[in-house]
This record gives sequence, C-alpha cells and structure tokens, in this order.
Amino acid sequence: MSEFLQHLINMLVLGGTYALLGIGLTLIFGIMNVVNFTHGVLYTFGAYVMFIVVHQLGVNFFVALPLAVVAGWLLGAAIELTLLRPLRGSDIDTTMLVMIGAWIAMQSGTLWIWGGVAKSVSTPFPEAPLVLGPVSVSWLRLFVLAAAALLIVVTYFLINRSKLGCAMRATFQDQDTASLMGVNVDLIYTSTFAIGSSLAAAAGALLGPVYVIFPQMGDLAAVKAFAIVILGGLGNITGAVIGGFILALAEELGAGYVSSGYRDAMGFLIIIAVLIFKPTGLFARSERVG
Amino acid sequence: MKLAVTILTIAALASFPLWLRDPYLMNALITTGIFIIGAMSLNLLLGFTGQLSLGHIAFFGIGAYVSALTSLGFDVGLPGGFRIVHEPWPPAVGFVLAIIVAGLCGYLVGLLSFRVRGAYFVIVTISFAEVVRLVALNWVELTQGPLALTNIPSITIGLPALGSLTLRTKLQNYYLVLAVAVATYVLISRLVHSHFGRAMRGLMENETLAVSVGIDVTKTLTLAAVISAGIAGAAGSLYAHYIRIIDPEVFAFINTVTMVIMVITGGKGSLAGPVVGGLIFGLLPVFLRPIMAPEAQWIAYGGVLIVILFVLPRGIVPSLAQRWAKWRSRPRAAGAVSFSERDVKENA
Amino acid sequence: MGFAATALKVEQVAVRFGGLVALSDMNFTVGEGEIVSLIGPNGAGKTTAFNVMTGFLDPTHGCVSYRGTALNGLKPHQIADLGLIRTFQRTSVFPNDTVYDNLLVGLHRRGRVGLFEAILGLPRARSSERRLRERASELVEWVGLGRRAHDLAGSLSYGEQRLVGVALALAAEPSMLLLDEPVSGMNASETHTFVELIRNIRDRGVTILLVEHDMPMVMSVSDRIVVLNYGRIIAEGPPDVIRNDPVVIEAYLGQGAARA
Amino acid sequence: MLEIRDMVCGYGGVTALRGISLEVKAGQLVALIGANGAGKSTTLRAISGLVAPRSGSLLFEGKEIAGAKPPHVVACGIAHCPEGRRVFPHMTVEENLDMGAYLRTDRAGISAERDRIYAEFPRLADRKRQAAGTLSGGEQQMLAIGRALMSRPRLIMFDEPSLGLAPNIVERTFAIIRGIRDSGTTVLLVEQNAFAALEMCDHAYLLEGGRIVLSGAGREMIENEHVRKAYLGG
Amino acid sequence: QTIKIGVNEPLTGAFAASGTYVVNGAKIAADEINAKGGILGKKLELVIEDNKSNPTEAAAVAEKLITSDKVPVLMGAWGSSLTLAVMPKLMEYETPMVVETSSSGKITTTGNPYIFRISPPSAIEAAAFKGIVDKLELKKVDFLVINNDWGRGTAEDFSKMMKEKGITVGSVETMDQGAQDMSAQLSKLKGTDSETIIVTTAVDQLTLIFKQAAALGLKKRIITTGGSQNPDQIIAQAGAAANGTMHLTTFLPWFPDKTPNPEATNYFIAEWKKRGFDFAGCTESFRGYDGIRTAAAAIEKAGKAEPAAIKAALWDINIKGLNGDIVFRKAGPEGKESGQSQPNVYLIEITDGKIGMKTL
Ligand SMILES: Nc1ncnc2c1ncn2[C@@H]1O[C@H](COP(=O)(O)OP(=O)(O)OP(=O)(O)O)[C@@H](O)[C@H]1O
Ligand SMILES: Nc1ncnc2c1ncn2[C@@H]1O[C@H](COP(=O)(O)OP(=O)(O)OP(=O)(O)O)[C@@H](O)[C@H]1O
Ligand SMILES: [Mg+2]
Ligand SMILES: [Mg+2]
Repeated sequence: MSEFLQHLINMLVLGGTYALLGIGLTLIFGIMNVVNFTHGVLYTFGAYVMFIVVHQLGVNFFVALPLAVVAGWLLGAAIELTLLRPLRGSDIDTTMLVMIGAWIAMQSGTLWIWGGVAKSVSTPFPEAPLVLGPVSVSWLRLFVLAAAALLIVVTYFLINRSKLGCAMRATFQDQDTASLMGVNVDLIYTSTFAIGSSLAAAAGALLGPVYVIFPQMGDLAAVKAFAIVILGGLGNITGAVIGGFILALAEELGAGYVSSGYRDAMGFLIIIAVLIFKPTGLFARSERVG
Repeated sequence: MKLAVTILTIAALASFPLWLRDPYLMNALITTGIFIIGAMSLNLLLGFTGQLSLGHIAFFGIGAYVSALTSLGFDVGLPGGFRIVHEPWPPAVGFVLAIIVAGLCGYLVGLLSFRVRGAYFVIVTISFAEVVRLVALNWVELTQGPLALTNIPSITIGLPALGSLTLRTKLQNYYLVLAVAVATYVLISRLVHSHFGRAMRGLMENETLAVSVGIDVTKTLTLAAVISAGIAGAAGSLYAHYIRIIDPEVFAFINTVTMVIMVITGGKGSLAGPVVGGLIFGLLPVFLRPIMAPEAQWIAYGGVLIVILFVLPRGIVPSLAQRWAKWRSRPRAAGAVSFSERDVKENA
Repeated sequence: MGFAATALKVEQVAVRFGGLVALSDMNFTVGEGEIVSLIGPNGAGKTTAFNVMTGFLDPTHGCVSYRGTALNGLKPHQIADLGLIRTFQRTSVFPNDTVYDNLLVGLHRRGRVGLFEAILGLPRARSSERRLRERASELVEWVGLGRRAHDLAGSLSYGEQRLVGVALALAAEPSMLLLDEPVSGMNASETHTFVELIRNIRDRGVTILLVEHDMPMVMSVSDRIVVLNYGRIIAEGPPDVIRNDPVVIEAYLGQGAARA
Repeated sequence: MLEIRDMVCGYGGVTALRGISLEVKAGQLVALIGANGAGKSTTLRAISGLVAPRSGSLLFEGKEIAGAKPPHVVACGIAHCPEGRRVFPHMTVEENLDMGAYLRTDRAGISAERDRIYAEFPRLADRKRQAAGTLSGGEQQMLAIGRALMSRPRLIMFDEPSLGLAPNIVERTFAIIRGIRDSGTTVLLVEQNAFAALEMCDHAYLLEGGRIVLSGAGREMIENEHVRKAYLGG
Repeated sequence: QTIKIGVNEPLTGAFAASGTYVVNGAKIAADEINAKGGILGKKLELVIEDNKSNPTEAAAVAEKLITSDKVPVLMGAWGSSLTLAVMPKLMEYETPMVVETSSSGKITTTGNPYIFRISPPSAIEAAAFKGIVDKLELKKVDFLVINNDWGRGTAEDFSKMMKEKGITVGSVETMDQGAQDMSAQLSKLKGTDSETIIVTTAVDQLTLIFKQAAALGLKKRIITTGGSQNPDQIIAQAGAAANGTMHLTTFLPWFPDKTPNPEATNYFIAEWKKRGFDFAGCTESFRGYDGIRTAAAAIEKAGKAEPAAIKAALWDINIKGLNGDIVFRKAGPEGKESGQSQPNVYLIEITDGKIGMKTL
C-alpha cells in the first residue's frame, strides 16, 4: 500500500514535469504546426543557462530561473527569424527537416562547447525530503511542481483568453485572413515560437537541477513532449496537462507492477491505445465535412 | 530519354566497384545503398500517401531480426510451457521471411493509419518503433536482448541444382544491394504510376474528396504500408547479413531520421529523390570525417541539410526538375507538370 | 409523377451534434431519373442530410437506402461504389494536381485493375490506362475547362474550382448525383449553361438530388422540391406549389420570392 | 477615395490583371462584375495587400498603398470580406467576430457592434460558442460578413457576399450593404448576382480577362446588351 | 615514418563523455612512449576516429582504420555493442584489437582470436567480489541495472555468484540508457525486504539514482559495479546523497600507493592534471592509457608493425598496468580463443564526501 502511495506521489511530480514539457510544444507544434525538433535542444539550453548562471556567474538560483526563460525566448526568436521565416509557406515536412538540421547542429555544438560530461546545478532546497507518513518527496520537486502549475495557468490564459492568444490561433488557422484582420503575422510567428521556446527553456531550467545536465538530455524529453501533445489533442493546453499525468501514471504503474524494462513501453502502449479509441487525441477539435 | 537516363545511371552505379578500390568507401556505399532502399520505402509512404512514418526503422529492424533469427535458429519458451525450437535455415529464406513479417507489421500499422493521420500517425509510428525496440531489448531469450545476435551468416544465393554462392566480399554485397535497390525502384515506380498510385495521391491531397469518388482509404493506405514495410524489411535483412551483428540499437531514432533526411532533401514524392538524397547524406559523413573534428562534422551535417532546404525547399530532384522545365519551355506555367511528364523531368 | 422505381429512400433520419438537433425525423424518396431539390434556410440541415446519405456521417437514428441497399454502416467509398456520388458545398479539388490529373483520380472507379497487372504493366492495365486518359480529356472539355487542363487545380479561380468539383463527380460515373450548391459563384448566364448540363446528365439516366439557394434555377430544373427548416421537412411538392407556399415564403424565400 | 491606375497583378507565371484602372468615390457603392476567372477577387486582394501589384498605383485617400502589407491597409480603414468565407475554423463564432475588431480598442463599441451583428443574423447568436468550422456554409458566410463589419472601416470590400445564403438572408444582406452605404461607408462589391448588384450600386465596372471593358451607372449597365447576354442570363 | 595504432571510440553521441576520456588517456600513453623514443625507433601515431556511439559506424571506422590508414592494431570500441559490431571486421582483415572498456561476456566467448581484452567482464568482477561478500554480510540483494549488455550481464553473473554464496536474489529492475527518472524503480525497491541494492550503470545515472533514492527516503545499502562510477563526480554532484554508497572499481587513483604500479599511476595522474582534465575522469581514462601501452608493448615485442606478428606477440606480453598485470589468458572456444587479462577489483566507500578504501 505504501509503495502504491509512493507511486502516486511520484506520478504527481512526474506528471507535472511532463505537463511542463508538453505546453511549450503545444504552442509550436499544436498551434503553429511546426514539427519542432529543436524543442529538446531548447530544453537543454535552459538547463545549461542555469548551470552557467548559477555556477560560473554565481547568481542566485531564483534569479537564474527567469534569466533562463529570457534566454530561451531570445534563442527561440533567433531560430524563427533565421531558420523558419525564409521557409514560410513551405510544407510542414520541409520545416520539420530544417528543425532536424538545427537539432543535430545545436546538440553537437553543445557537446563541443561543454563536453559530454554531465553537469549538475546545486539548489537552495534542503536535501532531506519532505516525509509524509510512508511516502516522501523532495522539496525541489515540489517547487518544480508549483512552478509548473504557475506556468501552465499563465500559458492557458495567454492562449485561450488573451487577444494575443486569439491572434496566434487565428494566424495559424488562416494566415491570409488573419492579416486581413490587421494581425501582424510576422510578429505573431516570431513571438509564438519564442514563447514556446521560452517554455521549453523554463522546463529545462527547472528540471536540469532535478536531474543532471548533458548534451543529449533533451532527446528523451522531446519525444515525451510530442507524445503528450498528441495524447491531449493538438494545441490544447488542458489536454497536454492531462496527457502528461496519464503518461506519468502509465510509466509509474508500468515500472512498479509490470516490468521496469517495459516502463517506457507502457507510455507508448497507452498512446497507441488512446489513439485507437480516440484517433484525434483525448480532446479532439470538432470537425465537419461538406 | 527516360529509359536512357535510367540505364546510364544504373551502369554508372554498377561500374563503381570496378574503379573504386577503397574497401572503406565500398563499405560506405553498401551501407548507404541499404539505407537508400529503406528511404525509398519511406518515400512510398511519405511522398505518395503523405503519411510520415517516424518509426520506419521498426520495419527495417524487424526485417533484420527475422532474417538473423531465421538463419541463426533459436529456442524460446512461451507462456504455458510451450517451446519453439527453430533450426537454422539459409539466409535467403530469412530474406523472404523478413519481407513477409515486416509486411505483416506494416499491415497492422496500416490498419491503424486508417484511424489516425498526420501528426497522430507520426506518433503512432514512433510509439510502434519504441515498443518493438523495447521488446527486442527485453525478450532476451529470443533476441538476446542487448547482448546482440552475433555471427549472423552472410547471404547465400543460388538454386539447389546449380550450386550456390555465399556473398562474403564487398563486391558481391555491393551488387546484391544494387540489384535489390533497382528492383525496389522499378516496383515503386510501377506502383505509383498505376491507378493505385493515383488513389494514394488523391488521399494525400484531399481525403474527403478522394473517398467521395470511391477510393478506399483503408485498402489504399494499408497496401502502401504493407509494401513499404516489406521493402524496409528487405533492407533490414540485407543489413543484418552484411553487418553480421544485430542489437536493439538498430531501432535507434537517428536511423529513422537519416532515412527521413534522405527522402525529404532528395525530394519526397519523386522516385529519384531518395536515391539522390541518400547518396548525399550517406556519403557526406565519409567526406567530412577527414577534414574536421567529430562534433564539427555533425554541425556541418546539420548545416548542409539546412542549406539544401533553403536553396531547394521542395527537395533536390523536384526543385531542379522544376527549374529545368522552366528553362526548357519558358511560356508554360510553372509547376504544371502532369503525371506522365513528371518522371521524364525527374530523370533528366 | 409516374416514375418507375424509387432510387433513394430516406426514412426517419435524425442527426444530433451534442445538444444540437440538425435533422429530425426526415422522410422522403427520390425516384429513378428524377431531379429533386432539397432547399431550406441556412443551417436547416441540407448538407448534413447529404453527409448521411453518402456515409460521411452516421445518423443518430433512421436509415437511408439506395436502390434497395441499406446504406447504414457503409463507408463513403462503398456508397460511391453503388453509384451514389456527391459534390461538396465548399470548393473541393486536388489542389496540387493539374485539372486533367484531378479527373484521372476521379476516374478511379473506372480504372480498377489488379495490383500485379498494374505493377507488371500487363496489356490490360495499359489499355485501361489509355481509355482513362481519353475519358479525362473528354470530361475536361465538357465542363469547359479545356484551356486550363494543365494548370494546377489549386490555382484556378473560385468558380472554376467549382466546375472541377462537378467534373470530378461526373468522372466517378454516378447513377445518382448529389449536388451541393453547384451554381453558387456562377452568374446567371453561367447558371443557365449549367442547367442545360444537368438536364443533359439526367437524360443519360442519372438521378439528381440538388441543394441550391438559387431559386430561379431550382424552380426551373426540379421535378419536385423538398423544403427543410430546422432539420424538419416543412413542405414537399412541385415547384409551383412550393413557390406559393406561405410557410416556405416565411421561412425561406423572403418577400423577393415573387421575382423568382 | 480609392483610385487604381494601370494595375497589373499576377501569380507566378500567370497574369491575372492586365492593367486596370478604376475609381471608388467616397460614400459610393461600386460594383465589380465579371465571369469566373476574370480577376475580380484578384483586384480586391491587390487592394488589401494580399497580392502585391506588379505595376501601377493604388491610392487610398491620396496615399499610395500599392505593395503595403494587409495589416497596414486594414489600419488605413479598409476591410475585406474574402471569398469563400475563410472563417477561423477552430475558433468560436464569438472569437471570430472579435478577430474582426482586432485593431479596435474601445471595448464598449466592440460589444455593441457584436450585439448589432447578432441582431441582424440571429442564427449566429444561437451558435456563439460553436467552432466556426462546424457551421453550415451559409452560417459561415454570415459570420464572414459580420466579422468584416466589426472593424468599422471607411471602405469595405465584399467578395461575393451572397454566396451560399438563403434567399431571405440574401435580401437582408443586401439591405445591410445598402445601409452601410447610406450611413456613409464606402463599399466595393463583387457579386455574381449581377442583377442585384447593378440595381443597388452607384457605379459599376465590368471585368473580362483581367481588363475593364465597361463601366457606368448600374442602371445603364443593366440596359447594356452585352451585359444582359453574358451576365444576366438573357 | 611512424607506427600507427587505430583508436575507435565514441566521441559524439550518447557515450561521448567516456569515449573522450579514453582517448585523452590514450594520448598520454602515446606522448609518454614518444618522449622515451617511440617504438622500434619510430614515432607512435594514434589514428583516432569517432564511431558516433553507433555500431554501424563503429564497423565502418574499423574498416577505414584498417584499410585506408593501414593500422596494424586497434584499440576500441568502448561499448560492447560497438565492439561486437567491429569484431567481424577484425576477422575479415585479420587485425587484432585491444578492448579497453567493453564488459559483455560475449566478446571473448564467440571465438574471435583477434580480441584482447584488458577490462574485466562482469564474470571476473563477480568472482573478485565473491571474496568480499561474506564480510559485507549480505543476505538478500536486489539489482538495478542499465538495460544493455553491461547491466544485464552484471545482473546475471552477480546473481549466479550470490546464489552460490547462499545469498537470496530479489528483484532485478532495469532502466533505459538515458532515462532520467528512476523514482518508479526505486519506489519498488524501497518496498522489498532486501537490505542491499547492486547498481550497475554509468556515472550520470548513478548520480540520479543516489539523489532520487535520498528523496524517496530509501535507506538501503547501495553497491555499484562496473568501474564507470567516477566517484569524484558523484560526490560533487550527488552531495550527501552519495554518502554510505560502496563501489567496485578497478583503479585507485586516490591511493596511488595501493595500486599495482604506483610509479605509473603517479605519472599518469600528474600528466592528467597537467593537461587540465577533471580528476574525476581518471577512472575511465586510465583504460585508454593501459590499452595503448598494451598495444605498444606488443608491437615492440613483435619487432614489426604487422597484424599477424602483433597478434602473436599480444599473447606474450606482460606489463604492469595501472590496475594490475596485463597478461592475456585464453578465453572462449578452443582453437580460436580470445585473450583476456585479469585486472584487480577493489571496493571503495564514500563517507562524508570522502573516498575510503574498504579494507575487509
Ligand atoms: N460537426 C458539427 N458539429 C456541430 N454542429 C454542426 C456540425 N455540422 C453541422 N452542424 C450544425 O448543423 C446545422 C445544419 O448544418 P448543415 O450544414 O446541414 O446546414 P445546411 O442546410 O447545409 O445549410 P447551408 O444552406 O448554410 O449550407 C447547422 O446549424 C450547423 O451549425
Ligand atoms: N493562387 C493562384 N495561383 C495562380 N493563379 C491564380 C491564383 N488565384 C487566381 N489565379 C488565377 O487568376 C485569374 C483570376 O482569378 P480570380 O480569383 O481573381 O477570378 P474571379 O474573377 O474572382 O473569379 P470567380 O468568379 O471564379 O471567383 C484566374 O485565371 C485564376 O486561375
Ligand atoms: Mg450546406
Ligand atoms: Mg473570385
């Protein structure tokens, strides 16, 4: 029983992590329709910024976090301006491949600059966990969960309630018509990608200290993020959050009660199963023919 | 014209080993050739039905494992106390079985693709590949898991009556790969120019409309998936018998990515695209290796990829064909290439 | 009217989207060789009815049958195989293919050959291919797009794309044609030509069900009219009766109806 | 108010407009008619900046707007209700309307405008929270018209507004368009229902093969033999 | 004129960090040899190629080194799957390879006479550990291992040894290479009645495991195996969570005097630091150093830089490696045996952020 409770607690913190990974991608992949292979690199980038700012510049942990977010925003804007803008209007596979190229190049660049040896960021949180009866959880993880919740809420309101969010959705549904409404489409492209990127960097900045930091850390994170976004339905923030928790639950229970070798398989099986029964994700957009 | 170009290309490819004596380059050409076959099969799905499979390596890997296990033999226990004991069979049988089993897996994924399209299909294929990888990794009794299947025999061809030949040398393997590649090219070409190919294109461009004129989605997509997977399985089999060791690493995502790169830079939806893209990105690392640091090689690799797409966003072959068409007949509208003409330009 | 047999039969069809009732208790028939029009205000459920008849939408209740075959549970392509072919209200073409290639895809039903025949390039496959090309050229001319045959369908103007849509439906060899607002986007003269086209098609034995808001056209071409409002049939009869039906005028035609 | 001189436009290798000149005076309702593929939509697209003219000039209230990007043109006070509805499919009806008022900042005015549109098209009011992509064709057309009205432009361009609308709604739409003109807003109207368009316009242009071949007051045009034959069906 | 040794290591991809360490160690050996006048009167030249952590590439690299660069002997290829992929090429071109890191048992048992391994396969590690287990008073152990040949092999060999010793083996949990969150596995292990967990994986995952175990309040004894721990890195990154953990290693850079060849160890560590590398990397890089010295000794003994001669000479060498004598014994099927040397294995313990030798 206590083991089960522990799995549930783990699921909560892990699910928060996954939701955090998912929301940035929901913007870029779900709304912008760019298969963003640099998502993992931006995640890694956020983590390295934390490392540099905290350890090499000696800045306070809590100050470093927003710096990492800003850095992610800038890098995202730069990627959009240099790599995506010239290919505006090309099909989705072409931009996907450019993103693949950027992923390969940037990941190797990270390796070149910082080497393959993992780094770790020290945090101001106590090492001793919070113990609640039979279960325990680390303070750092609780902080990450809280920060994730905050980011999720902010993103939700940004996309679904703000004028900017409205313009974003309109732009990627019909660019020409959006421009006829007076939307500056170029600006929307850049800022959507930049916001999505800053969310990826935020995830990296929060999770880097939880785990360790190395050049390929983003790969697995990105695959999971894609899965989560799909699971929840493209462009759906609430869906991404729920998708994140479902994936976490499947993995925890899979590892705990089936076989740890198939831990990751559980997640993917869930995805296949969900898509068989709900082919457009858990929260599908309504469509019609004719 | 078209035939002449094709024959010339094949002749040029066939002549490589005669003047190229460097075994390392031969090795690179053979592995590249194997991946090109995989890329051609991916192109059948991506370029002609619009479905991107980011788990295509699963079929390749399944082909490799099936072929390897057929020729090595195995002995596994199943739940309920059953055992399957299999004595080694000749690799040529493995090759055929690889195609069949991979094709069957393609059928399963194809059935799924009836329900999910686009991004959802992409994730289903990624998930499928991951699940297959994890099975290969964890079903140690059958696949040896991470301990790898080693000492896979080289492929033997021949008829019982005429004796047989075991393909050990690079030269032999090169011609085998070339032969399979040419066969694949012809098969795909015939398929996409038949009315099946038109049905695929119709589904890709406007599914609702295609269905309304009587095109059967499930049948068409499944057919494409089965053939595509079967070809990928064949490529996997060649790979297993050439490299002679298989471990779950073959399912690595980067291998799928390599095929996707080959297809899209070369030009999806064009027959020659994967071949051109494949030769470039199969051999690029070979040329980069001596001139820069390992990390820089990857950066250059990514850079070349980006530059190609910036210059030729629709892929090398279609973009060049379009320019060529424009140059040849200026008054005609751009992009107005019909089915029948498309290939002539492509090969020109 | 003495039509020999019933082609299409709609029985008690109802469609609901969540809480929204799009169709309720719809009953009507179309006889072989008849031209029937389905009219009604925007959002009355006409396109939804088409979607049900062609298998794109499962009705919440009721059933449709064509020439005696129940269509429930059949997939759209299976229904198309029965010869029941529709067009779409929105422009619908294969945008990245030429007009000519569009029609070749449309001719799918005619061009079926075995997989192996096709791959091996056997004579039967070749001759079938030749026939398809001839037929495609014929159709292009017929809808008057000969000049644009080798332009990408996606680059045509709105009205031209609508013509491609109709040509595609004809390519599929319908025995019954469901047309969803075929003349929207055409002017009066173009509509005139189109009416001739429709009569022509009917004379070849094709049954036609038409959805259209162009009243002069509907009135001139229909044998019978079915009027839908809020998902219910509110009137049914020949054009002259419908034109003067006060309920229909109130719900749909408006006061300008006198002109029609 | 709007003056086009010798404008040439095209797409890739195709030339759609071969040098057209026309004028829309402030407060007028000007109609543009022509066959399929004549270049009517292209003209509107060029004005709103969706396609850049190859040559010629485009003056709006004396300012050159040829080659300006759409947001700039919209900011100048031009609204364009595009052909084929083009609603944002995954946004609700209400969000679509709000997008029409994207450049407006007066909240109260926006909400009043919205209510007015709901009153004109009660069907939209019933469907407020529905995703626009699931509306029927005619409902989408109403939404597109309403959305264009939301920006309170000084010049409004309609591309086939009656497309797919039921006869009674067509009547209402035309009444609305006349009402707009009467309230002082300038209107440029492309319409396949040539008779109705010519009847209500102040001035009309006839486009054929990318050239303006005829122009005049609406009444005169209706009388014209060529127009009668080619566009009025008799 | 130089004598070449081919180095086939992962410098990019998942194993880049380790491969780079090994190459840096190898360079120290080559420089040392050249400073002393080279071998057979010629300079030693390392031809270093990146196998991209990818088996297909590893095989291609071997092909290149042998056929284009004409190296008479190779060192490589770090991971077992990489080494296994190279092995058919060794047969094809009859060129020997010194295997410096790979631990899969298969490497020396499939009958490849061109393989000479200086790293311990898990069976040797288990055998060495056998002598210590009594004093640790193990009763029941669980395993948490990386899901590859290395982890799986370790779990298998150690379980066998434990069972012989009458120790109960509980559950065997695995984690994917690259996995970052092991909480699920650890929660499960927290709930079992074993008192010890044997963990096999590389340093990064070890760091994560210690941190996550601490966060879960898992208070069992953890013993790691495999020699890729880099304990200094663990201490730096896992902090207090690493206290009390024990590690089976093959090299003792902290206690040069206790190593079999103190002089060489001191030289190596001094040189390593002089080049500005992290001290933590010593525990991996020494393999590259030993590997090159082994190959060089064989060339010296062979008297000529030819594959066949070097292969024969490898059987005769006897040098003092940093972790024991390098002398190859026969392993694998008769007639085509591979060479396997027997390095020492030590148990160390981390207490209060310091490394201590567990003298039992
Ligand atoms: N997928 C759907 N989800 C929700 N509502 C829908 C859906 N499809 C149609 N509707 C609603 O059902 C009603 C009927 O739509 P339908 O398209 O059948 O109308 P119609 O009669 O064709 O109208 P029009 O003349 O404007 O084309 C509309 O009010 C529409 O909003
Ligand atoms: N995106 C495009 N690419 C290429 N050609 C185009 C494109 N859009 C329109 N054209 C061409 O430009 C010409 C004018 O088109 P336009 O859409 O302006 O016609 P229209 O008068 O609005 O016709 P309709 O009444 O059918 O809407 C047509 O010949 C059309 O084929
Ligand atoms: Mg409709
Ligand atoms: Mg138009």
